[in-house]
Amino acid sequence: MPAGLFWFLAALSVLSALGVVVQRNPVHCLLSLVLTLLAIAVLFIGQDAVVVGFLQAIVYAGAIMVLFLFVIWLLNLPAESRPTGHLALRFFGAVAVAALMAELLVFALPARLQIRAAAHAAGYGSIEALSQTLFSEYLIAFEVTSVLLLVAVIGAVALARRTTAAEMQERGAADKAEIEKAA
Amino acid sequence: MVSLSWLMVLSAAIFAIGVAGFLTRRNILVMFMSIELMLNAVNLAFVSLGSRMGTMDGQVIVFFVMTVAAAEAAVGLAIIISIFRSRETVHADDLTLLRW
Amino acid sequence: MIELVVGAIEAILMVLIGLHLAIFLLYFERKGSALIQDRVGANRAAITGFGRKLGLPNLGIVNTLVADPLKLFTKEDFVPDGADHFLHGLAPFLALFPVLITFVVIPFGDTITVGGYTFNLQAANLNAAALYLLATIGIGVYGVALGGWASNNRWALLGGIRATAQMISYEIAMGLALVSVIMTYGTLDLQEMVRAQGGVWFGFLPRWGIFVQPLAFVLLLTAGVAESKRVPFDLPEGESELILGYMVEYSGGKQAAFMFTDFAEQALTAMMLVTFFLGGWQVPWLYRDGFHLPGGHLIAVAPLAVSLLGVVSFLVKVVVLCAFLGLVRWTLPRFRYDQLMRLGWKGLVPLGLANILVTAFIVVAAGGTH
Amino acid sequence: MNVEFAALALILVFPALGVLFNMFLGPRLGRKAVNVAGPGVMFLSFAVATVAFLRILAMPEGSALYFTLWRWIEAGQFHVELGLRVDALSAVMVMVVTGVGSFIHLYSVGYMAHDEDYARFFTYLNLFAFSMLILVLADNLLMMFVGWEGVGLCSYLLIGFWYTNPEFAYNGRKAFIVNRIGDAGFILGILTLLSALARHGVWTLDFAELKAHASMIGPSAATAAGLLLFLGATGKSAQIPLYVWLPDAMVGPTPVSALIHAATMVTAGVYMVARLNFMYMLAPDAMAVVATVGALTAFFAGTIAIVQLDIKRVLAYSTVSQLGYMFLGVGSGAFAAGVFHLMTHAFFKGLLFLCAGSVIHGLEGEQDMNKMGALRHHMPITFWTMLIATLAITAVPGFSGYFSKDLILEGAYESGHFRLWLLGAITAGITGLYMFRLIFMTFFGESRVEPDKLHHVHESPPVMTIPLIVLAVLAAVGGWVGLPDGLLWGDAFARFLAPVVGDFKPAVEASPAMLSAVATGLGGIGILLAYVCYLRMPGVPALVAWRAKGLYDLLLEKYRIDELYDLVVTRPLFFFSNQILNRGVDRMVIDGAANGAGLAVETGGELARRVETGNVQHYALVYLLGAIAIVAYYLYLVIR
Repeated sequence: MPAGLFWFLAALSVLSALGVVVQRNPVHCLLSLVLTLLAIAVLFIGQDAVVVGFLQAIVYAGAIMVLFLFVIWLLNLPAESRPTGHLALRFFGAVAVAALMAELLVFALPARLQIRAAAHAAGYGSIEALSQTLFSEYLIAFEVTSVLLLVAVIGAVALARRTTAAEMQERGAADKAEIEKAA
Repeated sequence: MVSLSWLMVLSAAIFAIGVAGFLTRRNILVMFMSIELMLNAVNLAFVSLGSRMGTMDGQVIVFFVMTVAAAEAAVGLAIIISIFRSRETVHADDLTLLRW
Repeated sequence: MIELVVGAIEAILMVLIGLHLAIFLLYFERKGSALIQDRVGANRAAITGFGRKLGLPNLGIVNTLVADPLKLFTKEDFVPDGADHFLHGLAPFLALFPVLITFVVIPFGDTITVGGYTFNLQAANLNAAALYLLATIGIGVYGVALGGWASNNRWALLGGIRATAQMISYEIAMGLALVSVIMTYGTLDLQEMVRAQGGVWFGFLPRWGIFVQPLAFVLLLTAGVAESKRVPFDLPEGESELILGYMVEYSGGKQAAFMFTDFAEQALTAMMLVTFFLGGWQVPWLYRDGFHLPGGHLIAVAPLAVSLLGVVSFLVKVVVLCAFLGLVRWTLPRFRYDQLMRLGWKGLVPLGLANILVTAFIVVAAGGTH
Repeated sequence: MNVEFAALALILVFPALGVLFNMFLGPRLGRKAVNVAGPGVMFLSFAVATVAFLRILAMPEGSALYFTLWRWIEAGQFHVELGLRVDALSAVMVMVVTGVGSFIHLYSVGYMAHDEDYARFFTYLNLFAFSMLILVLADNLLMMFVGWEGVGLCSYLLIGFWYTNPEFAYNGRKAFIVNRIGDAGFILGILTLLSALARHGVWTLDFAELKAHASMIGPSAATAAGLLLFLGATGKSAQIPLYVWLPDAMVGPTPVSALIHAATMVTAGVYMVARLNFMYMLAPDAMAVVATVGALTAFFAGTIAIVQLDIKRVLAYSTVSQLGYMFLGVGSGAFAAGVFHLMTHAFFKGLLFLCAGSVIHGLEGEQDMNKMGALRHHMPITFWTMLIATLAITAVPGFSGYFSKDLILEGAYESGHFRLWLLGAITAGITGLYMFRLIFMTFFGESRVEPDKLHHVHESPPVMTIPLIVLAVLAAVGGWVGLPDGLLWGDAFARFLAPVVGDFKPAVEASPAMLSAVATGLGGIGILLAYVCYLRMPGVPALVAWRAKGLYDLLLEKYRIDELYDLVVTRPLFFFSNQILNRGVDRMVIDGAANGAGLAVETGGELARRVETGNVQHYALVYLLGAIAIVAYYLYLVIR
């Protein structure tokens, strides 16, 4: 990928990521996050990971983030009055983050990344290549993931669905019985 | 051709930002978003290394990360909703019921 | 270098095509509806009775193509109190932009050779164009959603929520339909798909996708209409209960942008349908060297002419389809929201999955795509 | 020769089924079902036992039936099979247990007819039969011990059957605890034996193998093991010093007294000694102890029996006394005689108890002989059968007791224990005295029955009297299997057992006729005495009691053995437990440790819980620190 594009995307992603962290209004945070995701998606495509890049745009930006948006609306969240009150937390957090960053940078040093650059085979990053890998050596993981998704759906419904009045009543009755039993 | 190092640095930076966000924001939703940031930073690292090594594995893993992220978002948001229903707040330091 | 220039030109051309289609739809909105409802329709604005001097009937072309935009763009741009100014301004273009950039991957013609140069009549020849389509459409949601949210207005927010829910719901149906199509052609490249639709079966039947994937066609058609939030899926606007929904707080150019988005999406839907199912720029029985009529005899045509014929056929198909969509828009009544969702989740999605399954079986039975 | 005979398992299975049936279904299905099932299973296993017995008879002598269920314990070279074995000795025992047991079960149907808890009763009774059969069928010491404990448990359960009466429950516990003491000895005996053999690399508890390797045991080990095992026997078979529980055990239902505390369980000790004869032969000292204890027990118990007024207590002491006889027999090497007396005693003593039960039943639970008398007209069958049993126990020639007791005394004399023989002979007289005292006080003289009970004194129902008759026949003729040598078939019983318990080798010459004449004569004197004192001139006993008051009270209070134990054992034990163990060890050391631990944990928790702020972000921070540490470690790995 051309260097100029990379630097542009890098700046964009970092800035928008910062935006996620610093902005008060959840919706703005969300938009910054979407921007970051898209920038990263383009970074993927720039490295021949075309399919994954588009998937990132479709699934992440197009679906998951919309879900976030819905929740924000549903809870009708106001802009955050103040960041977390724990100054100690913020201080130590900052220190710890700096430390982590430093460590990771050491890893990122060119001297440390002695990875022999391999040429991309024809169709690298194409949907065929992805599918070949996915359905051959990662098949089990794939199936498990499908089950995971199913479970997640069920769990989400079970958690978020509003309990009906009848259920409320019988639950209350059960609690009363509990209390009486205890008493 | 951009050197791998810079990609790594970028990914590290985004990850750190995500961590910072998770540690300092009070709004659970935003903390959640910070988690997504971290995930994406890692994804970026995966794809970069994978493309450098010319293997598909990195991308496959990213694929899985996305799926898991989707599941996680669904359940996590559901939890947030039910929390909000019972506690009328999504501020992390108001949700300290599980304490001494 | 020259390819880049040409590519840019093609892109602009394509976008313009899209816009003009949108405008055509706007016109059809006015006059076509009048036709259907047995009204005269827009016929006031005429440039100093120019047409009438010539004794022509006033088709209202002027006021739809000129007066309406003029009026819209000269209206006051009003931002409600307490609205999020930045997002309120951003939203319409966030909605319009993705649609416009989507046009560039639609192939509107075969490769054409002019003066030794060979150009692919497709602005951006992405090898994962189908995914690109889905991606851009997915991003398109945000414009509407934020438009609704940023207006600081209950109706607008409701409209936005409706729109968002509807669009992501039907994106799934659309995606599934596309998956089956992709499986049939075994490629993500639209140009390839169109090429695959050349030739005939049984000597006369064009190899169009619609004959292979009729169900997918219906699915994509429905989903497309729903994506473009047109009747019978225009609940987000829902004049009767939400007074234009997410657009309620918009006026002037921004609203024009929103409306354009809808029309452009409709045009896009038409293009997609044409590309996937109606043989894109393919002309029945027309090959490189000319027409091979079912009878068997050949009418020779010059290569350049062939290419241009392709472009023309593409445009014709698209226009016809747009007209059809407009027809739909003025004939069907509006759904209720639960009906909409039920149709999307319990109707299209299962059908799409079943279609994928069947397609997969057939593809495998036919020995795979490679 | 040994033959595998799978049906042996059935002998155990039937009572086990009975237990399950009565326990789970009995209360639901009601009295009829239980009345059928309870005795039914016993008769079934009696049938199987008979088959086995007949096969034994058919086979050449010295042969045995065996059936190994499965390997129970395996530890290195040591292993124990759940094996059943029926040779001559255990055949006799099985016949006695199942046979007498069956009829007593049958009798119980009538006796418990008015009790609400019949299901529980028959559950326990079947369980007892099951355990007892394990005991006698076992082919190794450990399994025998299982049965040994099982019968102990059942005896406890049945003594305290009417547990609502605290005294009954107390007596149950007493029996149990006293037995524990003996059982401790039994276990130690087993271990001694095991270690003695293990020293020679023989790891076994199987009777056959033990017998085969008997020579390896060595006299000292044999003596130790013999004495320890005999301690167990004294517990189970109520010998000095552990006999105190048996008289108190009489508070249980009478069929229980008959079955457990007369016919079967209490004879387990005798059976054990006979079973291990080969070992006791190696330990003359142990044998002497056994014989002596037996003789003394016989004598003292007899003397106590004279003054008792409770009809069942009299029988209880007489049981103790008779058991003493048996031990005298086995102790002086006449194992066959001991087992023979065991068998006959099972017949007549079981019968005596059943008759006593019948009397008590007729008098609605009256046990005091002062409130009886002249019952022979009211309950003739009971009277006659009881008379037969009494004649048997007092060794009147021709009745079963005569033959067995003579053999024992003869054995005692001929083995050189002259004093013990004398004691036994005197006891024979005493036996006559107290038994006929019982008869006379119960069935003769003028009625002392309380008037309100008098009019509905009645003979027991057939279901009770039939067992009486059957046992009466056995009590009468049961002894004829062991006639004196030379007479008809001679001592067939001893010949039958010889392969298992060996022949009796007299050390001193004596004329059997002479000995039996002496014993019988003494018995006659005893009877005469009883006749005089309790029919002719009833004033005499009171006079004697008044004159020899000290002796009388001593007897009445059973030589104050209970008080002695209380003083020597119980009180010190209580003192030690309470002062040292409870106050000292338990409260201070153990409770202190426990509370201390709890306190430490609590305070620790108090401090540690402060970490749990409940704020996710704090946790996240710690988490992050951990991550940093891990990355740092990898960094170190990379850079190094």
